[in-house]
Amino acid sequence: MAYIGLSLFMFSTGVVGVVIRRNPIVIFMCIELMLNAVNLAFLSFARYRYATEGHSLNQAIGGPMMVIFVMAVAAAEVAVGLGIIMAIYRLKEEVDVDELNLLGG
Amino acid sequence: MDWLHNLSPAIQDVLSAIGRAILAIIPIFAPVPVIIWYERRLLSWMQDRIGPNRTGNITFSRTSKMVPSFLRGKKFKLFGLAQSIADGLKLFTKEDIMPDKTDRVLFILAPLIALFVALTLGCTIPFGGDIRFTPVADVNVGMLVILAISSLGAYSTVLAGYSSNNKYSLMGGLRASAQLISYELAMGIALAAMVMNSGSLRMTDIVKSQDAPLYGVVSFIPNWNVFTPMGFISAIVFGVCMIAETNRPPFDLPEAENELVAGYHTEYSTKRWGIFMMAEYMAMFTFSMIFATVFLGGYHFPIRWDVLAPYENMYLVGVVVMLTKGAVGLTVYIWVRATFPRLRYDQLMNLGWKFLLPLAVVNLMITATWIFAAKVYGPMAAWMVGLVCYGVLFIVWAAIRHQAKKTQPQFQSRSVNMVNSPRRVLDVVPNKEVTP
Amino acid sequence: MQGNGLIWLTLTLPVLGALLQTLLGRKLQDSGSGKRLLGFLAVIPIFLAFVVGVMIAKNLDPSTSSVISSVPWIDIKGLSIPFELRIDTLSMTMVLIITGIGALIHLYATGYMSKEKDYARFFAYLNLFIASMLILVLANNLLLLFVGWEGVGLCSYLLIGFWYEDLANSKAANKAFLVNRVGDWGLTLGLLLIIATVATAPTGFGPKDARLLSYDNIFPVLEHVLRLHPMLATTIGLLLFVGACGKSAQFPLYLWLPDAMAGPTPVSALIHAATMVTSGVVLLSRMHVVYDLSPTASAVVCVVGAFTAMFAAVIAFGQTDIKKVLAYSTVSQLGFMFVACGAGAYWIAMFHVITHAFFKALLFLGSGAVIHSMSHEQDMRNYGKLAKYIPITFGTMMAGYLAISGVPLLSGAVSKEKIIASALETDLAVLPGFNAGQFAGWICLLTALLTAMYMTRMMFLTFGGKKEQWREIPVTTDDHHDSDHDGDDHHALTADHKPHEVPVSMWSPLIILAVLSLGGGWFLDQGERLKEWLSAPTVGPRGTIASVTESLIPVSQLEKISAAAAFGGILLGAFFYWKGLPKREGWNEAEWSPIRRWIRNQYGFDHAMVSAAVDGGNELAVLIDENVDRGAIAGTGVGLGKLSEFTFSILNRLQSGMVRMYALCMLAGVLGIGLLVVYVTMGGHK
Amino acid sequence: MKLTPELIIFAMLAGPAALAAVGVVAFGSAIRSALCLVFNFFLLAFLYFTLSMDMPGISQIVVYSGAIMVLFVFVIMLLNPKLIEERKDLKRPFGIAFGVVLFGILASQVLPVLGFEGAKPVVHQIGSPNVIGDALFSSYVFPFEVISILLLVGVVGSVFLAKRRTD
Repeated sequence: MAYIGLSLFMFSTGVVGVVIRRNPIVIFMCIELMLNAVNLAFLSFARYRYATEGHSLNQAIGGPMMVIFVMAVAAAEVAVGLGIIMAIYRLKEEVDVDELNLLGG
Repeated sequence: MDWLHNLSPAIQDVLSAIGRAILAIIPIFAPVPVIIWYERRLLSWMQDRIGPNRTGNITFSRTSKMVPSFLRGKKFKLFGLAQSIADGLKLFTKEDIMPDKTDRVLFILAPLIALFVALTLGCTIPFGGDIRFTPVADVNVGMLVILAISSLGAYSTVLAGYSSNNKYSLMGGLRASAQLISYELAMGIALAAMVMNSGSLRMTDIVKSQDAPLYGVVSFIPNWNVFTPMGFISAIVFGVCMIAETNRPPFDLPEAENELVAGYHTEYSTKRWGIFMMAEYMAMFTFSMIFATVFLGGYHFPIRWDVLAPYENMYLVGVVVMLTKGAVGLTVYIWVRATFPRLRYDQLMNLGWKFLLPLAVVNLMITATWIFAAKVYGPMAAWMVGLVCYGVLFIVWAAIRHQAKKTQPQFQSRSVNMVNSPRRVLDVVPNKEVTP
Repeated sequence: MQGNGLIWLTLTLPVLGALLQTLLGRKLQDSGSGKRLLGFLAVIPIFLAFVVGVMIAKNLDPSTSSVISSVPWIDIKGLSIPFELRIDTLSMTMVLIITGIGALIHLYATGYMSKEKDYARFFAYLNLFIASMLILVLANNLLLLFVGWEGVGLCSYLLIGFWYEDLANSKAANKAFLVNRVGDWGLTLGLLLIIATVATAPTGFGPKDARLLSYDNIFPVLEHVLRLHPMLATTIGLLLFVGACGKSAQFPLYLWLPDAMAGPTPVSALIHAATMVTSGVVLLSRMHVVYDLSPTASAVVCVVGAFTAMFAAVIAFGQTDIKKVLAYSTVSQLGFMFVACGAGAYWIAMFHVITHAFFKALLFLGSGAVIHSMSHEQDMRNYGKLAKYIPITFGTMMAGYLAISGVPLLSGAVSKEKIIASALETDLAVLPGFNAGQFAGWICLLTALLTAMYMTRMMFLTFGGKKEQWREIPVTTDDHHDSDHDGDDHHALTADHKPHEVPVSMWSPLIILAVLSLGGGWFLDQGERLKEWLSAPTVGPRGTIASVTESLIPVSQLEKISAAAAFGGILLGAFFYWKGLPKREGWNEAEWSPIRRWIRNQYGFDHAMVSAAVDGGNELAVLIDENVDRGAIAGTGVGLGKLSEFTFSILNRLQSGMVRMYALCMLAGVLGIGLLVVYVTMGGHK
Repeated sequence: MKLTPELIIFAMLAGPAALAAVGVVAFGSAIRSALCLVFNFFLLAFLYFTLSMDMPGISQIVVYSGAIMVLFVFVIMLLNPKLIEERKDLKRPFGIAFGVVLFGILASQVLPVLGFEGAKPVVHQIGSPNVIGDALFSSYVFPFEVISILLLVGVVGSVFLAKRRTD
């Protein structure tokens, strides 16, 4: 399954990106990359696994529906996430993830 | 032609894809010089001047023996049509200058993206009643393809602005992206109303749905969307958004020459600048044809001859009609450019967010109500309900306007925040004057 | 007959009226002629709706019911709840009452409220109320009924609190709303239970199409399922009855109704006498399938009804406010209706709804006329010998009084006697070992006597007596709800006040209602007209029929006995109150007999309920806050916090705030688990 | 493995897509990463088309390429991200190694079991707007409504975040 292979590759790349990059925007983009990898997996499963004989339309439609919802969630997430990054930038004049340790109590 | 059929199906597919791509590009690409000439002439005419009318005129010598006798002394007027070609030649032969400290890859990429968008934008527009005249693909999400491609157009201006490493360019790019995002919404919603009206995202279906008798009554006039109330409002919204999407006056803030030199393409010259210009004109033409497809009945003639007297379908007539409608759209573009002054930035945003978007949304809701009423109670009730809705909409709008006029002062003042506010300095100076 | 589309007209006219009032009101209500126009615009839609209702009812075949459905409402795949109306004799009866009585009361209100500032708002609410009530009775599915139910509650809230600037009125409105919430809780649960029952009905009996909640779909299903599960029937029945108790002011949820007299008198007449309070009866009649299959629920309905009737009738003796007497009388009469419902004689309950609408609207409007002529003084201790000042009001109120007291052949007597008869010989509300119906019947008979008595008391205190009380006794203002608000035209009662007859717009409805009160019951009873008219929608399947015990009195004798009760009550009343206000019921309440004071305060029930609910709730909250919240939970929390603080002060080192470090650690964890999975699968292969 | 046209098209799309994915992580400048990501999403959309998922594909372009990534680019331009230079630290080799191991584990576990290429696809048209719209408003109506509320919350949240404090 080449599609799944690509999906896995994109996912792993996204994970690596999240770990090794320092720019929060890039990290964010890597998360988007992971989401898309998952989307691709959903769609290929829907096409080749559930849109086959012996499955109903209801089973097959789950994949595309999930993709649509993931996209909507991603849109909301980006709107808020970028807003947060902007707010932090305005507050601290820097956006380096390693310099931002607000999480540490 | 037999050898074509003898090829393997895969190669046939590839060939047909190439053919379709050419079919899609040619009618958009070829008229560009003519469009530029047309704009300059029309603009001149509107501004009571002459415009380019000489370039390309050929006058043969009266006396030279080199000229064949029947041509001697003849003068061929091209009305300046060759001006665009001359300009193009000039642009492509000038010295290519790329400023230092630019992001080279992006600098080169930006005009290409613009060109890509302009060329692929029209890929789902049907030019005639036959599948052959729908270049590339008549996909079932045709309308969305248009929205998708046109939303990519933001990258060209943004990247051009960013990569130029120039303050004005950057501001132009920022303005462009904000403007495109703002007007994209209203445009999408205006189109959504029409999609609901036709019941399909497929462009050919949308065209077909406009071939019905007008209001279901007048059989020889087609029921173009622009004739229906919701279509009319959508057409207005879409028309405005269309002008804004192509960065044409009065929405040309990204390249406002008296503020930003030339905006995002300040640093561009020669071929790349030419590509930007070409892309702009192609986008204009394509958007005009999209407008024609969605609101003006596509390739259909304004009178339904087939109802009056049945005849053979001639698809080429459809192509001519389509291009004519595109030309009409262009004329409106130029007319608007000649008429309206450029908007201020806040006016631009107010128009987009506070007028067009609500109007489009309300229009969408009324369209939904209309369709629902038509399905449940029949067309007459739908008309009644719809017109009442529009009446209420107008009254509410008038009331809000009235109220706003009452509460707002007649002359609006606005404060401009500068980067280094001189206010601090001003605060200090009078004190110094007073204290000694 | 496939529906009569005219019904939409009935429904839209009041809505239109409300819209007109809202839109035009502010402009028009400032001038006198504008008010007249507004009044006209308020009355005409209701009157037209009544005319349309009559037209529909005339062509209606009593044995059929038709569903008018053309507006989809909630319409998603698999569930469709259309905005559909049901025309049958039950709903049309209610429509006629609502619009007919409503039109009269609107007419009356144009006179009564003519000095009011917020004229248009009042009529907008009133029209809206009519519309909601029409939705309630005409609804063909439970959800739409619920919409009407809540709409009625809302309008009632708005109208009770019409003079919202007065704190007492706002409080009364709040109370009505809150008490109704309790009822709505029951109704909601009942509806959900019905939905659950229908949705999970065994195959073959499930609804045929997606209109899951429509009456025509659920009734056969309910009948089938509930016959198999009597406990379910009882549960649903009791839950619905809680809802009905809320709206129809049955014990213990009657509390809001007397307080609701704070609203303007036409509101009291329309909402709290003629229409809204009957919605509980309508609900029970509509859902009679449930009660028919549950003797327990029916018995509960019967007993609660009878208890309420008796309970409220006694309280009425302690009241000095003329409207409160009528309010408790309403509660009491509603108890009668519920007795009939519990006895399974729904058509009789509806009969009493009709006759009660006639005479109670009349009495309320009449009392409004009295109040109007007495400068908005409501305390009966300030009345006396009013008959000679306001003869038309007196005459019409006499008619209503005789009707409610049960003088034979008048409308009240006919329906009340039928109720008692039905209760005595019921086979439905009979539990093993306890014939609830018979018990209720006897109580009702006693209550009939009491009814005649307290009504006599009210009439004598108001119109009879020896003295014109307001000339002698200083006016107090403590019980002064229906009062003036914008002042100038509403004088306080003074010693030289001269009562004046009310204007024609006010006494003409009184006369019509008086005629109806006198002859309506007899007319409807002739040849069992109403019974045949209502038989189709209210007769359903019966559950297990318990053995009927012989009644002490043969029912044939009942006519005489109830007539005797009525006359006995009147005579007793006359005996006590012939001279008007007795000394021991005077202004000084300390001189009252303790029992009467106790009764006046509703046996302290209202007070107890309020203090239990409000103060008790408050104290409970404080108690929980102090002991549980701050003591146990917060203590535990603090202890745990200390513990974890200590523990994690050690682990704190790891928490650097470096997000990417966290991500790396997470990834390491994932890898660990992944490797574990790999190991396990490999092991599985081996 | 037989070289079918489908496979060629897939390779033409997937190869650049994978490269672009690597580019997102590898490029030093944020805007190039963003462009790579746009490219990746664009190709993904075409991959969706090859799966005959028209509607998700085109929404992919509209939502991701057209809206989300424009926002990213916009923010990158606003923040002028050259402030951050990527320093090399210990996380980089660890991250890359972990990523490779993750891919290895996942691939070794997932790919061998995927044996469903034999089953014949039946035409459900599951990617067409009609079918998706139908499902969205019938079986998925509740998630749909929840998503709409989520988007509303997102809008409100971002407006709140972007609002200038006026204290």
